[in-house]
Amino acid sequence: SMESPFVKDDSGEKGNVKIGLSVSTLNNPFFVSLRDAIVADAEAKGYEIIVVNAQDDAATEISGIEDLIQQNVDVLLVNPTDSAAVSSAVQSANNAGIPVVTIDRSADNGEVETLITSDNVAGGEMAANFILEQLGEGAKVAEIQGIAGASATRERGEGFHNIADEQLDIVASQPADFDRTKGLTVMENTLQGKDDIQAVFAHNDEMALGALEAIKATGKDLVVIGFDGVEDALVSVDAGELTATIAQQPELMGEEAVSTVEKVLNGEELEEVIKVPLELKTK
Amino acid sequence: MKTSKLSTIWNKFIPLLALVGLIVVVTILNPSFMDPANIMNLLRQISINGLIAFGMTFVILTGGIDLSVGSILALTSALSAGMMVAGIDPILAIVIGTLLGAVFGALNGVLIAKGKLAPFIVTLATMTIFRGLTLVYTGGKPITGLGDSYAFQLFGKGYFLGIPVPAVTMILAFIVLWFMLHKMAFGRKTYALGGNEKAALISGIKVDRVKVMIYSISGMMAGLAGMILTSRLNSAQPTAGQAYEMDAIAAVVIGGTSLAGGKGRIAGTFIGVLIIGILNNAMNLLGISSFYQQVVKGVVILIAVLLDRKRS
Amino acid sequence: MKTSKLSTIWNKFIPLLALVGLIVVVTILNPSFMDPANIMNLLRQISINGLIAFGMTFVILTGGIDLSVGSILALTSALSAGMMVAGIDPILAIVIGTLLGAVFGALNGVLIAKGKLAPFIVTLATMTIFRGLTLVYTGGKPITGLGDSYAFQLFGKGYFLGIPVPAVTMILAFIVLWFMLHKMAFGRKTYALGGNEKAALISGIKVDRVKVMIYSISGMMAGLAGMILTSRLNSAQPTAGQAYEMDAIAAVVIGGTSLAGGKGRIAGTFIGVLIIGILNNAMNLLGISSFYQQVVKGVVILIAVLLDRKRS
Amino acid sequence: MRILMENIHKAFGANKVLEGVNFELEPGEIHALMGENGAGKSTLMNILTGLFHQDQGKITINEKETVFADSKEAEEAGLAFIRQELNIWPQMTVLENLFIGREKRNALGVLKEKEMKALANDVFKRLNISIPLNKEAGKCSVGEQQMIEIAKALMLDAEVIIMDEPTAALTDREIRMLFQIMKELTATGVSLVYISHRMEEIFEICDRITVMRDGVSVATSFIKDTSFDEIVKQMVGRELEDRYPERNPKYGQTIMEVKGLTRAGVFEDIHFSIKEGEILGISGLMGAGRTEIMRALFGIDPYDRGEIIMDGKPVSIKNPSSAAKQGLAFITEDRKDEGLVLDFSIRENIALTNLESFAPNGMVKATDEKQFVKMMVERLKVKTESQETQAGNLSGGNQQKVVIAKWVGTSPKVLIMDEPTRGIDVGAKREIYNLMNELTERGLAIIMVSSDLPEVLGMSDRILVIHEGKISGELSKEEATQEKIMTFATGGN
Ligand SMILES: Nc1ncnc2c1ncn2[C@@H]1O[C@H](COP(=O)(O)OP(=O)(O)OP(=O)(O)O)[C@@H](O)[C@H]1O
Ligand SMILES: Nc1ncnc2c1ncn2[C@@H]1O[C@H](COP(=O)(O)OP(=O)(O)OP(=O)(O)O)[C@@H](O)[C@H]1O
Ligand SMILES: [Mg+2]
Ligand SMILES: [Mg+2]
Repeated sequence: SMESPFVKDDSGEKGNVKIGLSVSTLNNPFFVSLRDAIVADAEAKGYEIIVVNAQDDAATEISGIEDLIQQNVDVLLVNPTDSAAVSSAVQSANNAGIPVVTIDRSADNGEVETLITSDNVAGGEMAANFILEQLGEGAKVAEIQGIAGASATRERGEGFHNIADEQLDIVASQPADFDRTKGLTVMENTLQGKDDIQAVFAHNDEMALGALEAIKATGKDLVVIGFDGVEDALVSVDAGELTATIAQQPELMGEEAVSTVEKVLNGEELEEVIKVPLELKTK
Repeated sequence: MKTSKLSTIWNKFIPLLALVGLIVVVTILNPSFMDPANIMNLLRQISINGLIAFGMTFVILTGGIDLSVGSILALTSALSAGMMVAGIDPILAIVIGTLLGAVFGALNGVLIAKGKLAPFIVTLATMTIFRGLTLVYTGGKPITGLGDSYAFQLFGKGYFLGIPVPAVTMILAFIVLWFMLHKMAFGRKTYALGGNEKAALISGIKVDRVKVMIYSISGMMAGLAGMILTSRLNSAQPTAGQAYEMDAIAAVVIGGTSLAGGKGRIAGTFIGVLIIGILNNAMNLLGISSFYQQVVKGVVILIAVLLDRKRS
Repeated sequence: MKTSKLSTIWNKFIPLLALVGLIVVVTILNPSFMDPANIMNLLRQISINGLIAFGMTFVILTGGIDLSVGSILALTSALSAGMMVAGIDPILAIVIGTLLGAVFGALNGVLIAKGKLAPFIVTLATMTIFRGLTLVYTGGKPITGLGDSYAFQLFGKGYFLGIPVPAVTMILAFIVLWFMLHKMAFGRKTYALGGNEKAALISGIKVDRVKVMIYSISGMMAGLAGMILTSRLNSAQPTAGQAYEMDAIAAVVIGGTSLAGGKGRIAGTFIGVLIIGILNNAMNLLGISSFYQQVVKGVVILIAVLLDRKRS
Repeated sequence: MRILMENIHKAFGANKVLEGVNFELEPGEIHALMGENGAGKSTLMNILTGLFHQDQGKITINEKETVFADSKEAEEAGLAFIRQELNIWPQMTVLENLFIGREKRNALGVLKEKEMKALANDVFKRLNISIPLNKEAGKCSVGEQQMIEIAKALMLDAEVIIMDEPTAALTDREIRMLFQIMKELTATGVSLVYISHRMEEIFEICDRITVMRDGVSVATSFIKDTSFDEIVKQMVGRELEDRYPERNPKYGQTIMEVKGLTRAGVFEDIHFSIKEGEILGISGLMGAGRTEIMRALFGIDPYDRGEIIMDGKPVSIKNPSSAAKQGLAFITEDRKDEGLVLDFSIRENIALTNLESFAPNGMVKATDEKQFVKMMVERLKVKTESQETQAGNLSGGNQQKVVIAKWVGTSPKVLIMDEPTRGIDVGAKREIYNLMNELTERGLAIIMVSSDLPEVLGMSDRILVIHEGKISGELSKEEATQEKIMTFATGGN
């Protein structure tokens, strides 16, 4: 059968609210900031919070969520590694009667109270548009992609290509796995192959900062755009090195997540998607 | 000579004692660990590592290693998901996917046996190749829309007599493999190969064939694990299974099997799988920060193998 | 019998021939590969894998393996960056960071030698532990604001007589290690240990001490690589160095060193490092899709070791 | 150097190996140490040279009580040990092997290659051997490897040299050379401990003998005051019949024929046939290629040309498995490396070649297996508490019996035995000879490769002599003598 004979009885003592948070990874400063924001806000509100880390692995994610369900959390905040893969875990939570809020990515199946997200596709479009503004049509750009197959890679790439395929000239597209070191070497090699590049769009700030080091070494001055708005990137933008970053606002997302928890507990109606604005940060 | 027999029996129980100790400690720290629901959780969670580790036991017993299991898992998962999307019966797709795992494993085996290459380097290369092929096949995107065949859903998420189906699958695989290893000529050959390959060859054992078989088993178990994961995730993830080889190897070694080959038991591997699974589960239950979790896990592996070492 | 001498000499050149062949093919496909600027690029890019692989050569020659190098790199990078932020002189921090690498390596060595444990499992555990400690220390975030000491910048990004400083560092390390391995008693002991550990012990070689030394060298090279990376990135990344052990091991094996120990040359490793580096660089230059890159890399590793195997 | 070992006791776990051994060594003497396999000879010498430490008892060197912390310390004190188990690094060169652990180097640890080369050349000249210094040691024959070990010990300029079965892998020519050098050494005051199972050698070269039995030293006497029979009696505790059993072979039909077997550069045009019930001895100098021929016959190594005919039908042998199917069995010269799985029990080792018969459908029938192994263990008189004893824990002779048992159990038609009694004591040897007799009486054919000339003469019905990969002569039992064999073996005729 599809039902576990051991149904969790959630008639446990009320009073202290317990939140479970599953983050996709903590190997990326953006998600670290997101976690920090959620934990800080939740604790400020007097909630207990338990965090599990999926380490970018869907199976680990499901296990972690099951472990949270086991601990009778009142609300689950899930930042999925992948929207298809997380579904069965969401369904398990549904079966246990625990409301689920997803962050950054949605779940394909199962009932979700709401999705709190920045619009990655829109962010990709913003980046392309910014390059258009700066350099005009037909500018030669390089795209540095994230981990192949990751949803952020797909969505940011999709948004970027929506505009850039028509109006820009994408001369190189290579993955650097959201990693600063790889961003550096990929950029070095790309510059070697094509020295007429005018702009670089990286799927996250880490890779953009790596690419920036490569570009600085050649003494060139290119338009470099990152994504996420992590602290390092913002500092770099202020210093006039990184041209721009499409900043997500993890603090805002965290705040939004915790207040959503409150609404869920109060039984309030929620919109299907809560969009946290992206912000183009330039000097 | 007389004491040694006693101590041999004692030794077999060291991993088991470690397991019991771990369970006691965890239960004291958080009694909800012993919840039937959590036990079922746990069993389901370990089933994937369990299957892979059982296959890996054969490989390690021959003194080899299989780093490609995670990639085989991802590739078979993608291929069978592709079949399901193309409309092939999900159960048939599961069977084919599992067999494809055996085929990929056999490829490892042939390269190792006929090419006379080190298993480490062959499976390191095929790990990269299978992962690359998975990405090429999926275009880097998850494959979804696998339909809603009840049987297929059951395979990863269902229950049989109250026990999660993946756990049942794992236990069945354990019984079959245990039997092969300890009651069949094939198992004897596996040990002989690991103990002294030259002597095994000269004794008329078809060493190459045994190797191909062994890597096929490992691949097949990875494929089977891939099928379970596909059902659990209701999709195929191109990045699935990364670094799974490490957990499997750790389980085998914690269970008392020597990396040098020739010595060890699959029952020990089961205990190793449980130890690692409980550790992961309990650290979540106890709310240990994920950064510290890594440190603890590494330390526990070290302690486990040190204890194991002491017994000889 | 007579051909054997000739073929022995010939054999030593197989990795070299593979390298030359690769260079010719790549240059034909994309002449800009031969640009002096790209060559300098390439040298800088391979320097990190080069350093790690040189240290790994010693480890593999003894029949061991070091999976923890990537984590040691990250941990030393984080610690030295922390020191710099705390105001310690960057050059001093680099020296301390490198030495800390040696200390972490020595820890591996002690566990392996005194605990009589398999290197694979020890370094698998410390890989997890060191990574966990890095994450704990950095809180999962990069460490930046390392100041702008010219010497420190030079270390990763500068040029010396037109050659990138990291490449110069790598070449110096190569010379020192080559000398240790081939001209000093320590090198002989390394080979002896890998060829026949029991006999080495009986011959009065202080096996434990040699092992600790060897893993210290490996750790130290990883630490040095970490320092270069810190300077190149102008920051310490908690996730730096993941899976670096695999590239290093591949380079060592492609260079003709046997994973069973006792046989191989550090010059071969250098060639292996170049082959892998050129492959990565060239596939980028040629714009090969990243999915296929993995497949190609795996296949090249297989071909390289198969060629190498043929020679015996 | 004067050495006195008194009342030495040593146990490994619960296994009491030495239980009160007395041994003394005077300067300039050659002192033989004899005893059955497992009597504790090697262990005693390992204790003397610091690898193990005694549980009880006293070692006095030059009137001073001494304990060496490790073997290196003993070496530095002037005790060299040529061990029974060769300490060879197969992948390193001969030169590197000669100096491992004692490289000549300067204060910084930098090697002095030239000096080492010169030293090595000197010692090789002295031993009258010509192995290229840059040859990989693994490519040397066992005999050559043994000579490397001897050279290593000589280079130490030790005052005491312990030789644990140095001649087991050597042929007559090298043995003569070795004895010559031993004589020279004693003349300069060096004393030697000589462990061997070859009685002739003891009487030829030694001054005194200590006999050990079951971990106790039973007697020490001057060679000139004792006799062959007396020593054997001290060793095995009873009288022993003749060393070689009487053979009354009854030949059946030709069971195996080999025609023109050739592998370029290794052996050429090997031609012979063997009948049921016959023992064909194969003799030759070390490195003559005898082992290589047998390996090719058994499908371990390939051959370029030639034909193997079994029972009148040409057969193709591609690997050991197909060789076994054709009724061949092969007892290799290196039982530890190629004959046994040391971690396996006696039962598992014996069953390994017979798995097909206990596991007709893949399932091992445990009772059949135990029964069969019990029978084999009894028939070959393997000394053991139980068939579950690990093979690695058996003495050399008993290990050899297990190897023989595993092949005899397959009921082969032709049994190839490569150095069947290497390193085996007189008592066990005799049992193996009896067994060979019994097997041939039942129609089995045996090809026996041996470097032990008395054994070849004592057991063979016919003798082939190999010289540099070619058959250089064939002798019937009647016409064979040591001299004739040596003439053929060295290429004369
Ligand atoms: N390291 C060890 N651990 C346990 N048992 C050992 C060890 N070394 C030797 N033995 C046992 O000690 C006994 C004596 O062995 P030893 O090698 O001294 O015999 P030996 O007289 O040299 O015999 P051989 O003539 O076969 O060489 C044997 O029973 C052997 O199994
Ligand atoms: N692994 C090897 N690689 C290359 N040459 C080898 C190898 N093993 C043996 N040889 C060479 O092959 C020749 C024949 O050796 P083989 O072992 O057959 O001699 P043998 O007559 O059996 O003498 P032994 O008494 O030493 O066993 C020798 O010249 C030897 O140096
Ligand atoms: Mg002995
Ligand atoms: Mg031989």
